[in-house]
Amino acid sequence: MDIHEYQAKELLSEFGVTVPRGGLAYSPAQAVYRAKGIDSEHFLVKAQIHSGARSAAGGIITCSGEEEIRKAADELMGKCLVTRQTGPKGQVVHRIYVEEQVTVVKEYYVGFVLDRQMERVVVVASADGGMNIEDRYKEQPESLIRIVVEPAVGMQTFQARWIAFKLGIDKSLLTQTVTTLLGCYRAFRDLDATLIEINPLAVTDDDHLVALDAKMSFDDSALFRRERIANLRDNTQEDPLSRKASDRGLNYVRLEGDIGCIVNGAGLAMATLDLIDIAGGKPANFLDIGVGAQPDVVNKAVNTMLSDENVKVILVNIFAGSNRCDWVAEGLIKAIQKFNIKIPVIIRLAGTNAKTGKKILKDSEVPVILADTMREAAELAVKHVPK
Amino acid sequence: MDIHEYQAKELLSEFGVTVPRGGLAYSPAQAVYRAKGIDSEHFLVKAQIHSGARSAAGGIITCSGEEEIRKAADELMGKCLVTRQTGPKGQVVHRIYVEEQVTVVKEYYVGFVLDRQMERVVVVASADGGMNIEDRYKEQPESLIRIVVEPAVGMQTFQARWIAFKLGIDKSLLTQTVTTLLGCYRAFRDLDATLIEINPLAVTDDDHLVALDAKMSFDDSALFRRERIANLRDNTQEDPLSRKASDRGLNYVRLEGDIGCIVNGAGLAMATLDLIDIAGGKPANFLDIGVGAQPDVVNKAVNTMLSDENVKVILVNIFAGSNRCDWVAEGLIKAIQKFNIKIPVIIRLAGTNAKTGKKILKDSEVPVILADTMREAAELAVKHVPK
Amino acid sequence: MSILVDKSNKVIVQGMLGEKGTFHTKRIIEYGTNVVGGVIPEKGGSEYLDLPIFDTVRDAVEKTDADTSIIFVSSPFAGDAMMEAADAGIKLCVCITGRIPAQDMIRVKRYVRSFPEADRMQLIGPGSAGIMSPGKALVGVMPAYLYKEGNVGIIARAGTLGFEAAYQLNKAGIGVSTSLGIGSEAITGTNFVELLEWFNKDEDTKAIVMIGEIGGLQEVDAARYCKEHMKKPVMCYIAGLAAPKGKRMGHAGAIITAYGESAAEKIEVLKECGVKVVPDPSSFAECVKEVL
Amino acid sequence: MSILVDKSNKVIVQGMLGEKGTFHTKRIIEYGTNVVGGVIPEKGGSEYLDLPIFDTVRDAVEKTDADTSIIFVSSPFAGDAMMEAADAGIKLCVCITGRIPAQDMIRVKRYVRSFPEADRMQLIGPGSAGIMSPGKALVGVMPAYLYKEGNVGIIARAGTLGFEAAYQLNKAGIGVSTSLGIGSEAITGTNFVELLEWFNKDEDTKAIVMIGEIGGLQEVDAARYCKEHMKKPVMCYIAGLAAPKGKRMGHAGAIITAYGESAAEKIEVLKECGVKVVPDPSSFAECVKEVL
Repeated sequence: MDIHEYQAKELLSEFGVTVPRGGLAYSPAQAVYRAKGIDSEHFLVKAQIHSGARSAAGGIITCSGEEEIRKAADELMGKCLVTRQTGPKGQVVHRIYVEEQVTVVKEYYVGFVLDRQMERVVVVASADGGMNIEDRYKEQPESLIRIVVEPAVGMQTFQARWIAFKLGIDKSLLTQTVTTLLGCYRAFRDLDATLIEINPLAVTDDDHLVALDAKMSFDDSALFRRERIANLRDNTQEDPLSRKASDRGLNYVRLEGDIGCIVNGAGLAMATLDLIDIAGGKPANFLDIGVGAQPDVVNKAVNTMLSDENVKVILVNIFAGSNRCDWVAEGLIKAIQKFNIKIPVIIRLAGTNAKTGKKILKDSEVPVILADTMREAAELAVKHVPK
Repeated sequence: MDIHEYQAKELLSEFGVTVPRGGLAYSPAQAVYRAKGIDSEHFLVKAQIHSGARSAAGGIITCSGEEEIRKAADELMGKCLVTRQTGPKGQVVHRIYVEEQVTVVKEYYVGFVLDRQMERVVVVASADGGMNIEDRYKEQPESLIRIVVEPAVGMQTFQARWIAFKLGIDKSLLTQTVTTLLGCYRAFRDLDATLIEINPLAVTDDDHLVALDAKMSFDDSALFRRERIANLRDNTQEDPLSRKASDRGLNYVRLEGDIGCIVNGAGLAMATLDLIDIAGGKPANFLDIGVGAQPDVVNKAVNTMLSDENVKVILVNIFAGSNRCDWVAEGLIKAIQKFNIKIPVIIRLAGTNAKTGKKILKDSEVPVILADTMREAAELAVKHVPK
Repeated sequence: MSILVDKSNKVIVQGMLGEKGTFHTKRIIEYGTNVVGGVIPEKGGSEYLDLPIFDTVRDAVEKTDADTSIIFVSSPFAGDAMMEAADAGIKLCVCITGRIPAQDMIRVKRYVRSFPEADRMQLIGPGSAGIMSPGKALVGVMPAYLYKEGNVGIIARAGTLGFEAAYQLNKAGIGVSTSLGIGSEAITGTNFVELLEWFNKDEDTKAIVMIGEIGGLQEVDAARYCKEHMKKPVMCYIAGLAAPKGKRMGHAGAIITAYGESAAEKIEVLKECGVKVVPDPSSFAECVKEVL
Repeated sequence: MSILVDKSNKVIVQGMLGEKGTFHTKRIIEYGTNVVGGVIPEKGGSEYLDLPIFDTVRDAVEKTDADTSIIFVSSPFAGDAMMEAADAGIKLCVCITGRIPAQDMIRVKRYVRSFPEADRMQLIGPGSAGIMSPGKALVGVMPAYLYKEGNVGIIARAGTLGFEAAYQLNKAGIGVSTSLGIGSEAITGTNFVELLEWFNKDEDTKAIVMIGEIGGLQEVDAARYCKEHMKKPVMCYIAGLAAPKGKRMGHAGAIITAYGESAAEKIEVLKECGVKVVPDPSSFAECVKEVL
């Protein structure tokens, strides 16, 4: 789960990370009000979306004075920002953060991330803060500082010092740097984070080390024990269909094509996409109903699928292990009748009670196309896409 | 460092351990006042000293009504309690804890301690709570439940459950037991404890699991980072001379005999005691001035030594490694003159500048007895003890 | 023969009380697996599904000599369940439960490694479909009827794709020695390489089907292992060649991603190492037939 | 020969800026030890006592090829310093600083053990008097003039008793191969047994003096090791036979205390295992003479 910059800054400041003064606003008037509470001449008005690289997309505006802040906030609110990280559909701005502008002497990059190969938290840092850190890394991988945290003991002071020295941060800021880095590590560990990124971490003209931007992502599997984090979820930043599906216990991923896929299991979902690709088609989405899905789940799945107007063909690929193909067949018939589906529905059933399931579908009046293998199903789906 | 029962209970309750309601008092009047704040018919008035086994020594009095509480508190305040753990000199009561008396159905013993062999925290528990747990352990070692905590991951829920089941605690209290045990472990780890003991941990008639008594000791070496714990120190519970010495940066241990020993280093201290023992004498104390002691320290040491009226002979055994024998000699001469010492002083100097040191002492007017070896020094000291 | 499980394993079930646990425990017993008991804290001393129930894994091991455990405990408590199994001397633990917090898994693996290598518990999963040695034992959630006795080994990260492969082989008359689901979680126990080592030594296994997917480097490690050590044909399907690139947050993820994590890169390395690549998930049987 | 340190060790000093660090670093350099640099965070790039100063141990190792470190860093930061040494690839670390929080030492030892055995740092201390190989190198705080070159090994928990033994041997004309202080803290690095193994292999060591004390079981382990493996005479003094029994708090300490922690029990076990017991701390030289 991702959170907004302002939320990440609030969390990190509790762990000893210094951040500029700022306030959240839901309207231009509130933005002005927030600015009045901060003793500063220059402000940044920052779009709060779940994405980095906002600056290049016009999501961060420098302002002086009430009128400029109002205008900037007005421009950003409701705007759809397309950044290098959002994908082509972009993210709509519903919240704005107004922050004092500090004078920056030097910028750094610091990231904390879970490395699944090493099964450890890895800290990466670079003396070149800013937006194009991946590119820079590809050109000069040795410019990146990297520390692996031994899980039995956690991040140690000497590791934080090492990063500070390698970054070349002025020695007068050593204690501040160590506090910031160890604070981030504790936040990562104590809040079940999967990513903490400060970019840039800046030295100001009055010799403070300040997190000018902050990103945090959290382990979805651990939200059950992090109520405070779970409460930070901003639904407006998620695809509405994806949210709807997840409220119904389904996993929905929106894609760019026209074939809607109902599958069970993430592995089968990937395999189905692969087969559609091989057959020359493009999936509109996939909807994973889980390994042990009950009949009513199929109904919900079809309902969700129909809310996606890009879907021109529905492909159902079920391999029943814990669940049963006859249940799936019955659920499909009910849903097709209930929603009066006109678009082609290609169905492949395998596993437990597959024969019964197929028979139920054949005996019913509903117009579905049955396939024997995954490959056949994918080919049929592609064939039925209207030209 | 040890703390009082009431302090341990306050700390542990913050970690989820349930304790009876109670209040601290410095006088009988305050004890009555505390009791009035607690809605209960029966109370315990408990002497707060740094020792267990208080009950058998009359340090815990059961009371009902204002008058009984006043009387009990009056009896305990200022009393010197000698328990199985205090040693023969006992401890004087300066604080009293007034606590509701709960009705106990069953008592258990739980202890958390650092095992230096294993280099791990060990949890020991027994279904027989109460005072004679060591004896019971010696008779039936298998009656003791023992869990070793892997430091890389900390105590786990399954370990707490295991203890609960082995103790035979009613299954309706499983969650409470797990909360209590994991709470103690976190307190141990987060506060740099070296001992946490709940004895008894009791099941009450209204199905609560309650810590009726609690002991905690802390790692002296870690007090620098546990300010709150350091502030719990109660000087009245420590030997005044030992306190005085420690305020002067010296380590003083009071013993039962008549030879006062000034040594440098804990190893040399033990060796000196061994030699006095072999020579048939008894040390009154030892005072460790540390490995690298400067001249003024000798002065402080002699001063402290003279405050101990049991000292009939002073034995100085110095092996100068980082420090210098000539400094020690000068310090001794000054101190002997300043305090006008009349009792015999036996001195053995070895190591850096030992020859110079001995010469300075010989050339001075002060009446000291020089020895060449540790053994000789110990024998001379024993010989000079007045019959 | 088979690897890891056969008729000799004495199996206990941790967390058999829930719907899923009950359903699969019944299936496992029906299959003839030697299930000797269950662990349900607070229910020790009772019976369930005709099995003796114990409060703790230690009790179960003491009383039944169990050496194998399968875990259905819900995800917040599954980490603790795995550590309890390791502590009690269980030799093989199959964790069906998935979606376990990554930090719990870091702890579990640290804990398991704190035991001397000879006593160390073999962990399959979490998020595993389990282990199936057809005709011998099922310690997993596989639909048993899909599996025919034979000599192809299957190792799949995604459970359903393992079923799919077994199903295709079965239709083509090909049987399985042992099939394992190792899970797709960020941090898992036993990986491809360790299982390839087992299969390499198993006389009854003539060929191995690996089913990998995007993310992680274990397919790359497996490819290298095959090149250097494997005496039997291995073929591998990598799921996710057409998977969408996810939305991402920040730069760190991109920076620490190594060569070999994408499906295309995995396929490239597999080919370089001489591992036969299964071109699509409908071709498992055809590919196996070519080498058998 | 000697054990652990000789002229070939390249030594860095961690925390040489304080009074104690400065005093002993000078002594160590004067003795002829090959000190190649110091680590003082924030002072990297400067010089002190004519030595190049580095910000981190890694830098120092990279620039000087140091393999040995001696730590004078104050106790709140000494745990971090030991881990930094281990991380930087230091092979032998002598921690003079004592009174380190037990939980820090638990972490340090866990961290050191997280390295593969071949790369693992040898830790002497904390609270160690260091290592002295007379005529070769001093990596410790021993008064150098006490030590004569020779073939008796000394291992002492308490620093001053090690000095005392060397002094008595010296007066009797007996020299030392290597003398080590291993510290008396609750949790320490290298113990008696590991050092006995080293001395067992060292051709120039003909006899070993061990100086133990009350608490812990390492003297018992050492006694058993001597019985089974030691090819040279070992004699041992246990300090604290007459030490007062401390005031105690609660029962747990008494319960977990094992047989072999008291001085009398240690002496009993040593005798059973055929280790010569030095009866009092004035008799080191006499005892050694009997066996040489």
